[in-house]
Amino acid sequence: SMRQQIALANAQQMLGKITVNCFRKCIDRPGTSLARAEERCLVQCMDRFMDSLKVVSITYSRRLMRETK
Amino acid sequence: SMRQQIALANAQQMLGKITVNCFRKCIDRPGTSLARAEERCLVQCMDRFMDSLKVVSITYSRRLMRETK
Amino acid sequence: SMRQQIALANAQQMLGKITVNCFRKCIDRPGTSLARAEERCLVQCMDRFMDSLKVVSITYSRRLMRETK
Amino acid sequence: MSDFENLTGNDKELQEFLMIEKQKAQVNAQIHEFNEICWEKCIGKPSTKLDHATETCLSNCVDRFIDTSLLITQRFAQMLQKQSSGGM
Amino acid sequence: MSDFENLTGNDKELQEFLMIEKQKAQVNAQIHEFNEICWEKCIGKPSTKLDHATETCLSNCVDRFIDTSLLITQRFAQMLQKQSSGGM
Amino acid sequence: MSDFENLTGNDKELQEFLMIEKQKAQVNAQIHEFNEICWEKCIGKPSTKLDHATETCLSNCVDRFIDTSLLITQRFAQMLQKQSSGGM
Repeated sequence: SMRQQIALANAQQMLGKITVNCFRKCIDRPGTSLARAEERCLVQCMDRFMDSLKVVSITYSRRLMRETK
Repeated sequence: SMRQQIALANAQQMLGKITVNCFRKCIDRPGTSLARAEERCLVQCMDRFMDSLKVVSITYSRRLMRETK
Repeated sequence: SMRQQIALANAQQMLGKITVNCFRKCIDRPGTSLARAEERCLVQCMDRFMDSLKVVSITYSRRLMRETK
Repeated sequence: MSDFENLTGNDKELQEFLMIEKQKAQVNAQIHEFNEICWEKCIGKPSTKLDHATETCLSNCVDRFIDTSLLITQRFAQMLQKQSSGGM
Repeated sequence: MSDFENLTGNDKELQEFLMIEKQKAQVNAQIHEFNEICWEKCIGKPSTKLDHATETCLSNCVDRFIDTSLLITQRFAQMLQKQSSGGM
Repeated sequence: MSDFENLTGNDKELQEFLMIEKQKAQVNAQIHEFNEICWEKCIGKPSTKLDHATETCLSNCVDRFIDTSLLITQRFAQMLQKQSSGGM
């Protein structure tokens, strides 16, 4: 359905942003495979990115409500 | 009118760029409200950004004229 | 032809990226004309950028083949 | 005739659906823009938990960014006004 | 009739052409994105030759970036699965 | 007939208007791109006035950026030429 297509596009956009931002933060000199420490960093980075999106969304909607009151 | 819509869109684009660039330059650690010094910095930054746009536009149009002569 | 238009658009996109990236790398304080050393740097930078694009393309297509096998 | 009304009804529904989706997309793009900027300001090396200081920084960052946007828009409106009244 | 078939034939050809061009454009955009990221990671001041270490860095960078993308997509799929099974 | 001519006239006007607006939009986008790059090169902490050195830096920056763009486009054209003549 159209709704699903939109949700999928949103998820892909978010995953793309996570990939770019976390690759930049976690991979200093790219080696012949992902090191353990790099994988751990990527997983943490992904979790923090999604936490951050949540905080940002909540703050923004709170503000939108205050401004339109 | 269409002309006004275009002018509005241009102004919004410029204001968006000023906001992002000046926020980056002036707000180091965001606090519970804009500090006086931060506001001053933002206002100056906005003025310099618009000065800069003017210098860039003039230089560019001068160059365009020289190149097409 | 359409094919030529696409090729032209691709070349223009690439040249735009080279210009931005190499200007950033090679021109520290812009002077009244391009200095010899700056020109040399720009030419080298352009060559390295195209080398880099080649390595990236080859690695990516190798990977695409491996993943779709 | 009733078919035509039906079509018009569906068209309205579709238009409404598209308008709401467009608004949602704008809010979504806005959230991603805020997150890009505030992630850069507030997050160093990612750690095992989002600590309280970072959460406060993110939340303040969004609010101060909106303040900044309002400040700049207001000042621009004032400049336009001064210009047009000065031109009289 | 034969004219119509012809038109349909041309339409199919055109559609195929456009689809292939769209795919090529996506691959092209992807290559430019990789190059942007890996250029930043691997290239300092440009030198007279692409030395072996830089070439290895670029090649590893593309592969590790794709690994990162796969890792993150997989983890997201797992999170969705856990969520939907936890909601049962 | 005269109505038709009128319509065509309006269409031409509209097309011309759109073409000019498109060109203006391109120049505008160009100016914003230059400003983005030269702001980064020339402006540190914003001060109370655009001093002379900064103004010179901005103006030189635009001109040197255009020089760079021309240099790179020329070199690319030469490379294409050498390739096609070498392939004969």
